[in-house]
Amino acid sequence: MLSIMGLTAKYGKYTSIKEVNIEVIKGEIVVLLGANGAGKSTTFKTISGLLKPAAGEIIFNDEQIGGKQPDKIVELGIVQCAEDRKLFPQMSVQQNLMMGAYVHRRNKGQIKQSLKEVNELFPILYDKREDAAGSLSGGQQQMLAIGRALMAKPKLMLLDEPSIGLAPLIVEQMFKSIEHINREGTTILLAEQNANAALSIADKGYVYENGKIVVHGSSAELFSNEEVRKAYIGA
Amino acid sequence: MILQTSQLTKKFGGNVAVKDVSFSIQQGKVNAIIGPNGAGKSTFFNLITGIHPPTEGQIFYKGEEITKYPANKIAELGLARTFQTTNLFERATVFDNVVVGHRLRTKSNLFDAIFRTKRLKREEETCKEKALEVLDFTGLSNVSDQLVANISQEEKKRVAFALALATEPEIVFLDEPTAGVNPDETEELALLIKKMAEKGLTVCLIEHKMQMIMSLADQIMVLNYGEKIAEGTPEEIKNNEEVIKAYLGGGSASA
Amino acid sequence: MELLLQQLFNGLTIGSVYSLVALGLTLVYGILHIPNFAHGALYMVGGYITLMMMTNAGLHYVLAIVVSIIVVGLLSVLMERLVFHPLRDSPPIQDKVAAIGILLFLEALAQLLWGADYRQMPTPFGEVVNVFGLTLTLQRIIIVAAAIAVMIFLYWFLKKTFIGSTIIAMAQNREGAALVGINTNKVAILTFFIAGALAAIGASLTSPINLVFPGMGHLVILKAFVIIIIGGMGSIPGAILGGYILGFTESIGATYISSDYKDIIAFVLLIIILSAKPQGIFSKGGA
Amino acid sequence: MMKLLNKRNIILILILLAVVFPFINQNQYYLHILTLAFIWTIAVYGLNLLAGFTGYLSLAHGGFFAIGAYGLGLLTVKGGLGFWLSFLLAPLITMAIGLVIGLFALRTKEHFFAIYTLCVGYIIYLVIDKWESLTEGVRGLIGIPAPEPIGPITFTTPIAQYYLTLVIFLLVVLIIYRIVHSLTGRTFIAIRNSEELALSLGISTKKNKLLSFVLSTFFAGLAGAMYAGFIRFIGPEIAYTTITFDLLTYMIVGGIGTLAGPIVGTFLILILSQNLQFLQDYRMLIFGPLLTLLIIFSPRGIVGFILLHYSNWKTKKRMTIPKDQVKEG
Amino acid sequence: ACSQSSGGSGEEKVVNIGYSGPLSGAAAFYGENTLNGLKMAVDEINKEGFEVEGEKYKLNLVSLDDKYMPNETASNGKRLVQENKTPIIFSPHSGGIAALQVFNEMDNFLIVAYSSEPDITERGNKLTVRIPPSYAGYIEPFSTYAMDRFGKKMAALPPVTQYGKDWAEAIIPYWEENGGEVVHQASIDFSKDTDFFTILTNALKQDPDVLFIGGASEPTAKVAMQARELGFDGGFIIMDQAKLDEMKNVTQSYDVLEGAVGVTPLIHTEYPGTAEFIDKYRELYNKDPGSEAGYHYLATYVLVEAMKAAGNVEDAKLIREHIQAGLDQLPEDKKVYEIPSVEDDGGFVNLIRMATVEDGEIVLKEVD
Ligand SMILES: Nc1ncnc2c1ncn2[C@@H]1O[C@H](COP(=O)(O)OP(=O)(O)OP(=O)(O)O)[C@@H](O)[C@H]1O
Ligand SMILES: Nc1ncnc2c1ncn2[C@@H]1O[C@H](COP(=O)(O)OP(=O)(O)OP(=O)(O)O)[C@@H](O)[C@H]1O
Ligand SMILES: [Mg+2]
Ligand SMILES: [Mg+2]
Repeated sequence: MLSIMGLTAKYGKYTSIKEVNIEVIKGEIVVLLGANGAGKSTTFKTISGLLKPAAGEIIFNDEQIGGKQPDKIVELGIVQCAEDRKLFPQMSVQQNLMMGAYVHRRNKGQIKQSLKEVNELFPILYDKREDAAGSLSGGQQQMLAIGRALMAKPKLMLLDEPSIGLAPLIVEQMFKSIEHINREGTTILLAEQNANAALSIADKGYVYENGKIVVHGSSAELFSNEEVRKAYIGA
Repeated sequence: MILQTSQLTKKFGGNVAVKDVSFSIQQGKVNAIIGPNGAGKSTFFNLITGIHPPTEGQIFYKGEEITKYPANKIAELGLARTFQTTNLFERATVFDNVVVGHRLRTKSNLFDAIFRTKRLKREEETCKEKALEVLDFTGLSNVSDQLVANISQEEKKRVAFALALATEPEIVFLDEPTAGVNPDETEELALLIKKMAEKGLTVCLIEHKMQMIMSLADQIMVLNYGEKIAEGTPEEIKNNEEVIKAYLGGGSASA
Repeated sequence: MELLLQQLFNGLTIGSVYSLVALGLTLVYGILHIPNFAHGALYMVGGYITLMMMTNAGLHYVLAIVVSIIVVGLLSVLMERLVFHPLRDSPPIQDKVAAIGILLFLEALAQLLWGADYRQMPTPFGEVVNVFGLTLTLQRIIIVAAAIAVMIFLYWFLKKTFIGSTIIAMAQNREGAALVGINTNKVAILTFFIAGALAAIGASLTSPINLVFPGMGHLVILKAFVIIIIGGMGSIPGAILGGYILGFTESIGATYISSDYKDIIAFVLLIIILSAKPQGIFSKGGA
Repeated sequence: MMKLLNKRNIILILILLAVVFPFINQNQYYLHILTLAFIWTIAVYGLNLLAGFTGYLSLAHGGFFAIGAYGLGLLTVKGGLGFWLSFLLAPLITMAIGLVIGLFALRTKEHFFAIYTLCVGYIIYLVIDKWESLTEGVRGLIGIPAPEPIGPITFTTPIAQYYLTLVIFLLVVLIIYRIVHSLTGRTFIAIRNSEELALSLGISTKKNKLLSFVLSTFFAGLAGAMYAGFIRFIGPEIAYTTITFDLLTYMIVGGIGTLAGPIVGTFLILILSQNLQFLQDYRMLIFGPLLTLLIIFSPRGIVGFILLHYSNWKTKKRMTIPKDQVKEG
Repeated sequence: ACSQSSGGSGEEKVVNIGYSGPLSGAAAFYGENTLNGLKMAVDEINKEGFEVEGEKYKLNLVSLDDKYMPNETASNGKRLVQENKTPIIFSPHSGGIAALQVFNEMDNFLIVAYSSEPDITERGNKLTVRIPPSYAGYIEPFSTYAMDRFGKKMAALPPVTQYGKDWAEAIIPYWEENGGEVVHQASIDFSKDTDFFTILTNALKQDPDVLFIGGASEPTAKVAMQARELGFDGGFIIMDQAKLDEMKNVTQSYDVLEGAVGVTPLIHTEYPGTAEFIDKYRELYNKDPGSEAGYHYLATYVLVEAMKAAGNVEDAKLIREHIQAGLDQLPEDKKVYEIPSVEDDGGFVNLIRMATVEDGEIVLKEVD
């Protein structure tokens, strides 16, 4: 579904990721692991079009999307849920969700349906629907960010560290939700620090170090890889 | 019992972020605050450190009421803090970021600056020494002349610690000091926190990483919807029904 | 009583113009996050284009306004593309100075193209209308009515249409807007177009009661800043209300306090409001 | 070769140039322009201290400049005080007014502060313009005396005035340098960085912001007083917002938050605009776009641009030198 | 004073004449008009050149923009004197003139001032010449006419400029002394007011018979128009800055201005050289000249004659001393205005005339 080949991206002169290759097959959950600053978010930003690739190709469903505008990419069905959430702080929760469905703005019925689904997934969002997104706590905002991404009915969803700063109970729920979303038919590319939880729901994973992929394999393989265990899963 | 809050309440408009919280921070120990998102943990910190004035209730530090003190006065008394989102000066070096941390212990004023008095030179020296000391303590000596923009996330967290330590505090409040840091590095930060406590500092921290909290904390308070729902040792908290229901959950994801 | 009514109407007229200009300014503030000092120059160009269309091309007043809306809208878009877009990641002070550069340029250009003299803009709506002892001219009634219509339309557009809410969304988080599939470039262009159009409308409506000259933008722009601050930067209803508040304070102030000090009134009003509420009246106190 | 061109030597050469300039220059008009440039630079330094180092953009600066100028003008012309006493008092009066305004203005932040001060500046202008019994209104103040002689030194010739201004100017630069490089300066920068953080580090942001604000008004007032003593005729238009915008432009073009920026920006623009005079009314057609282009290509001004490339060059060099040999400058 | 030879022609020498006035900003239009008159005269004179002490000279006009700001005028003045060695500097605004007067005696240049502000000559500056008449002469005839024709109640709405204030301070006491009443007083700020209804509503509430207005012609015309819209049917006293013919361009006809009294527009003036000047000006600039152009045109010729009489093109003092001779020797066909003499303080003595609008026509009235 998505294949990334030899992708390099830079911030100014600084090369953040170098010759990255990733393959995502429809229906999978694929996880990107790596220390801070390893380049996970950069990869995401490049896929979603916020950053122009310096070299390499990004092919989505047989179409070259590297360097396209973010809105075109969303239209094609790739939606990113960013690390720092990027919500609309003064809009209400409900308005934020509605904006998530921007690409389907002509299909009122579908929007209504999606809204219902998101509210079922995260009931707290329904309770707070009139509140400004900026007044939510960190965890609630994260849910809203995921909810907003879901509203676009993506084929491929990019989740950048969805568990950051979340309470354990919520993290647990979050991963359940991700599995749920995946089962409903959304392919997922996930970046995580929480390797344990991530690998337990993922099909396969890639490990970043200093902007390069150093190890990749199925979840089971990565689980049993000593070095990966030591660095990302903890004792 | 170095710091106490008594029935502390904070309302934002109609929203009660912290409700009637009475809590004592034990001297020289690691005190942890946990709770679901939006429980009011950060707000609780903001109240104690004077960023927001409480709606009701009182705060006592070593027997002195500090409820209405401005943030800078509270810092002078020896309460330092870090923020949930690290804000540092990205275009300056680590060293330059930290030097100003000791400013509150100095007296130089404009006059000293213009005439470069002895006092200024002496105090600049102490600030620099202090900076070197805390950078050494936090293990940042090797990056001290790098721009903050160029160091890693974990190092940034350490710089935030260093800044707090440069104020020569007696208590440090750490708001999610390891958020967004991988397990390896989390452990190292935990060691640093331990080191701070061993040095005699009182630590008060907010975290979601249970493993770390359980091994680090001497005392834990749990907040939920702004209210204190439990307080006790890690053992007690781990087995507290209400806490499990509201926060911990039963699964294994709490790595 | 009659005096009061007449002055209220005068305040309404001038408030309508203020509101239109402030609206454009506040919209652009949302995108740029700076007060656009060049907005007054757009206002001035708006006046000239309408005038030129009427005198040189012989168009009817209304048609001339339409042309002016398009031209100034495009000019505003050009400004966004050439200057503000490249500057979008730099600190706000820089945009301010860049805007000053544009302002200087446009004023000099206007003087080069159209001369420095005062020009009179004729209007087909010159009749004087007397109702209930009030003296109104048709032009003034049109100013008020058109301004209100434009505002209602704009409010509806922003609140009720998806395209409109993209402007608001982008004002709050540019990248976030991109991530939900909004073409941020298009929205920026659209916003600047609307702002330019509003400036053109404001200028074209007012010019028949005043004159067209290179410095005419200064008349309204400083006050427009005051208005968007009073109204809370970026707030649409704030800009409208602020415009009318200022219009009324000026006319009432000139009548019952002193006409020599009526300009000070606006600024003192602002100082008082900001001293009491440092974020403006309508701002939502975000964390 | 590079050694000879270090910072200290460049500064010495520049000072030397400024000192000998009257002897190598035959055109007294340039002396006039340079004297003016020194005066404006002092005002820009004031603005830079607040906007560049403390992070608060004041748009009332033209107003404070005018208060300094009118302070001197009124004390000498109407108060009958001696020049030097008035010259001392004028900046102090400006500071006192600045203190009161700062107390209120600093409750606001960012754009609110900018527009608040814009309005303050405008009110200062209106007050000067309307309070005719004191300021003579639009007619302006005429008959401001030139600086009185100090002992045997007189200040009647353009050259004497040039040196007088130069001395004050160098003093101001020294003072600014010392402030910026002291703990006080670090405190300002910490506030610019993050007020919340500064506060929790025990820094009284209120006090320090006020200090920075008052200091900046002092330099504006000082420049204003020097200006009045130099031009010897002042009208309300020196309080107008265009003056503030000019100062702002000098600062931005030179480089905001840098020490050399105000000098570079002010001198460059003053000289440039003199040379564009032949274009007369249309010089803004060139100057406007030039200004905008500069900002697009180097947001931190000319000095920022040089610093950036200099530091790039230094880091490149550093990589080739063993690390322990590199010392902090 | 500079007498470099220009270009290759070797024969003629060049005298630089300085000008500092508003060429950009709000007053640019006014500045341009003044400069137009100057340029026209300079171009004409240069066709032939002029002879002083057997040497042939041409004029070179160096004009600098001061945006109407006195401090800029001061800088420009320094520059003109230092760089171009101009013995004469024209300045068309009182602030700039005052700024130049701070140093013109020391730097030895003659200010040719275009401003009817009496102060300019009253300060005792020895190197200043004021071209237009001081407005003091208009007070009495204007007041008498308006009071006789419309009545004793006046509302004074001068512009906020210094000039406007001075005028008001001169006319109001006179009006009251002669049995009139000033029922309302406020000033109009043309650089800040978008609409004049507010001010006029307040003024007309007092039922005045006469409105005292002024400022630049076009906005002044707007004020008159809006006063009519609000139902005012009295007369207008119009300050000398505004010209009736220019106001008519805005009002379309003189009907709106019925009963107005003001200075005589240049195009309705009939001195020996006026008609020719108007024709030439129209041809060159495609519009009617105002008095500021006419006076500058005339002043340039006067100066050239004065130089000839002084036998010197560089010494400001000498030239000043020979201004009277310049006036005496002014060729008939250059007499756009009739100026018999210059006073000791430097003011030109002008014959005062005024114009009124009666039955939709301009009617010229002799004064004394
Ligand atoms: N806007 C930016 N400008 C310059 N450099 C950047 C920028 N964003 C990221 N970088 C750099 O690019 C590198 C990769 O960063 P990236 O954010 O992709 O890492 P990550 O794997 O997502 O880390 P994290 O776990 O902290 O989210 C880092 O060295 C970082 O400093
Ligand atoms: N400045 C503020 N204005 C209004 N509401 C606020 C403000 N700060 C916090 N709140 C509200 O107070 C409540 C508690 O927020 P707080 O940030 O203290 O939670 P927290 O426990 O730190 O959560 P998290 O773990 O997600 O950081 C939330 O509902 C939040 O929306
Ligand atoms: Mg990341
Ligand atoms: Mg928190």
